[in-house]
Amino acid sequence: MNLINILIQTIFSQNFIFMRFLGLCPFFGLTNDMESSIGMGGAVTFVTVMASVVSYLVYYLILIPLGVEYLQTISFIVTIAVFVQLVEIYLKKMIPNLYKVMGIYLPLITTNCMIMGVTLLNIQNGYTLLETVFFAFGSSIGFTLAMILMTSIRIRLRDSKLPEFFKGAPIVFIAASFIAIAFMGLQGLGG
Amino acid sequence: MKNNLLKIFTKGLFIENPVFILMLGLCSVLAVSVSVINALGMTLAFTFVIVLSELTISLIRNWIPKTLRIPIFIVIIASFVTILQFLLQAYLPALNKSLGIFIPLIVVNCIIIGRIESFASKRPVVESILDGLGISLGYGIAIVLIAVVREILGSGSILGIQLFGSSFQPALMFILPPGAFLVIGIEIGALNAFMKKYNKKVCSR
Amino acid sequence: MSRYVITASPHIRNKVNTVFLMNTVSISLLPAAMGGIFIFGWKNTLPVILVSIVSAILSEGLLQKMLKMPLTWFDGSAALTGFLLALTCPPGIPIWLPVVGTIFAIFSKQVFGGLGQNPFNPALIGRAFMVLSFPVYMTSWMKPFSMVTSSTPLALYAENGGMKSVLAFFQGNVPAMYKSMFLGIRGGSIGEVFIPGLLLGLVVLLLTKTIKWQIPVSYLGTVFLLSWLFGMDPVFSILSGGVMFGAFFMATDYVTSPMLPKNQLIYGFGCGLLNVLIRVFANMPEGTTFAILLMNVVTPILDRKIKKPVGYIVDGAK
Amino acid sequence: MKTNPTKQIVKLGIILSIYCIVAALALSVTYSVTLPKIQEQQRLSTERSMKSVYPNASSFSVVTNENNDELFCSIEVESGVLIDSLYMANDSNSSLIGFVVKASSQGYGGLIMFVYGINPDKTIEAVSIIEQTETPGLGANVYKSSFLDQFSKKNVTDSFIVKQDVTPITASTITSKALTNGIKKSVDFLLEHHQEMTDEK
Repeated sequence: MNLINILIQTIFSQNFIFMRFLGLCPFFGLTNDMESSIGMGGAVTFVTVMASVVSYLVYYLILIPLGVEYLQTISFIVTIAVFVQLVEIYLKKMIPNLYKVMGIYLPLITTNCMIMGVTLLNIQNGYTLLETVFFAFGSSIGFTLAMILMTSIRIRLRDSKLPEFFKGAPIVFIAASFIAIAFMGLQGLGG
Repeated sequence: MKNNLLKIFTKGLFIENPVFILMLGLCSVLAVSVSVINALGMTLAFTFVIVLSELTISLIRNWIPKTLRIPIFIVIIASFVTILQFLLQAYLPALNKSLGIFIPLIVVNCIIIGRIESFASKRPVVESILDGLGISLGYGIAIVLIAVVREILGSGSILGIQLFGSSFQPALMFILPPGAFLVIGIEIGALNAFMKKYNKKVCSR
Repeated sequence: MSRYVITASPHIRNKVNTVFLMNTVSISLLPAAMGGIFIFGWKNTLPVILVSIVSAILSEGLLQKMLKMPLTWFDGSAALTGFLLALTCPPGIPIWLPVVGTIFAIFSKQVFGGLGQNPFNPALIGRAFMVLSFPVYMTSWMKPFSMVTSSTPLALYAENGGMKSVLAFFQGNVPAMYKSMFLGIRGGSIGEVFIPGLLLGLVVLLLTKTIKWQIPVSYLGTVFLLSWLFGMDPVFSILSGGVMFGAFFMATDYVTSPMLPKNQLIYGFGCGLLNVLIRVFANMPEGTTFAILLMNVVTPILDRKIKKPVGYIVDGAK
Repeated sequence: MKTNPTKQIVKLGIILSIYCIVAALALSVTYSVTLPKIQEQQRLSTERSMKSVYPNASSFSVVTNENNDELFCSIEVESGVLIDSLYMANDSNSSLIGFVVKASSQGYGGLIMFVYGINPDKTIEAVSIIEQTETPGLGANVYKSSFLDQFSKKNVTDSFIVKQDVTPITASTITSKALTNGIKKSVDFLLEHHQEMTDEK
């Protein structure tokens, strides 16, 4: 039950984009069309889940036994950077087709603050390994959902005659604000 | 020469403002702009990390192999962030608590790594420090401008001081997540409109 | 396939049509509004409604002027937004509240380029803004035919543990509960309580072909079935809160709901599903406003992805 | 000019390791310098919260059993209500003034962490909120004295029911219930399980 609550919270009531403000760069930069939002969502999901597991192991199997928990920030970011590099090399060699789809997003992912945020929150919330996986998966699904919803609105905006004042970035922020208003109604879902 | 240094310092304020114009590092900007105090604290933390990182990398820029530059940048930024965390926990625990996870997340702030990659890793020390200070000031201006509006409308106060009588009802939505998106959207719109007018004037002259 | 090119809905470019349409909806709201005025007393309701309408029209004019857009403040759409917003307010709220709410509502429409371009229902955005910003006022309800404050039946359900406490409120008498809920003898928003008036309004909308049956039917049907599933009295569920008002007047808004009948069924289902989920599991006792707003976000995907509507803009078609 | 790729990789590896070692060294030095200060701050914040309940107490000590193990450390009393720790508050003559309970309860927006004091005459001394993430302007008003003061001098055998003997915060029934319930449940648990506490009363 707890695991399902984690999923519901991370996807809806504690959505990383709309409620926690993590992972905003791709949210504003890559939501022009459905394909790239879903592509980015997929890449982020994969990396977040894997990076969470690896950093979880790093923390509990290396940092804690050595008594150097204070190296958390530095070791997590290095872990994520190395992991993204390895994924890139692996995909390029082994699954070139997938690489073609995901490749362009991978370099952007290292500095996606959602991934770093998720790995830190896993430790902060004292999750078990299984909870960590669910938390990472749920937050990435929530991220992907937010990307898709934003794209939905932006498709609509293409046909609109926007006032000069709000053209470009401002209207995207304001649309995000209105989606966030709608998401506020889901507060409390999942306990 | 002096003119050039001044230019490096001031370009981050408006023309290349990292938040309003380049739209980088938004996560922390939107999250901590609920109050002006938090905004100032975040700016302080950000300044500490970017100036020291730019300084260090500019100093050792000739000893960084090109292929390893990104990992080395990350290690250096992360070290300064961790030092910052220690200092905050030791001397400003309240600020550390209210900024929470957004302190360690300075590591992945795209502004810092962007400035290091494009500026500090190629330029001498003085210029890099000035660049860091200018960018921080631009970041600070943006985050404080957002926080001022959100705090006045959402809490009816500024820097924690109540501005209106008790009969004033603040619109709580402005300190909730939707308020952050709304305020930054309108402010960027206003800035665009202002810049346009200003540019036109410059042209006609 | 087709030579027609369709831009974003609605396809009302004709001014006379807009005025006609908006007035039909406004007229169909009258029975429910009059019911609310009768139940809560004119002093608590009429000022809210009038101020809301006037302030909506004025803010539309002002915003259009400021944004240098063509002035259309008398086409009835702003007035309708004000009217709808007022009917979703609790009776007896301070009079500045609908003013702030309508300004935000009209802003949410003009910011996207005005009528026909807005992805979100303006009245609902206005109401959501009021609920989030001034929750104390927006959750202080009034007992019918008196000035005493009371809870809504849904608030009883959410805060005091389910159907039990609702039934206890009506002394365990189920037919009496249905009867008073149907006639609107309960705490609630001005326009949502008087069910006969809402049904009359629905008939007017359907007869004048202003709306189609798909959204109201699938919305209410979903609410009925799902609340049954979650152990809520299904009749109580559709009679309570703003579900009927939302299903008839808010979810059916042309601009923010899908165009094709099949997508409208999906849309109505989504509204119902979210509405029940919010009521049963989330913090808010009522979820109509937020459920419809969430489905507003999905509307563009429904219209373009599930089935391309006839006349979907093909690149280069002109 | 071509270099041996293996040699190249080793060289890069060494360079990166040097950077990492220098960074780790710098961090451990800063850590050891700031550590006493950080611990001092943590101790201060715990003491400050306990002082807010018993301002006149001169020392606080964790309640332990015969083996010097801490009693009541992180015990879940019922779902959502957690007793974090139990302290004794003593005055300068080291005689007992009362007990301080540090506990948390699941509120509307997350955990509400609070402390409260129990006097030997089975009344609540004062309640103080340590940390909460309730909705700003609504549940977040839980820290206000207008709400918290009504618990002072309340007998622990009272019913503690919101809207009956506890007036809730305006439009925030869930938060009010969470705190009220958290106090009542933890106090009941302690009275039932802590011999020493019941003996002295």
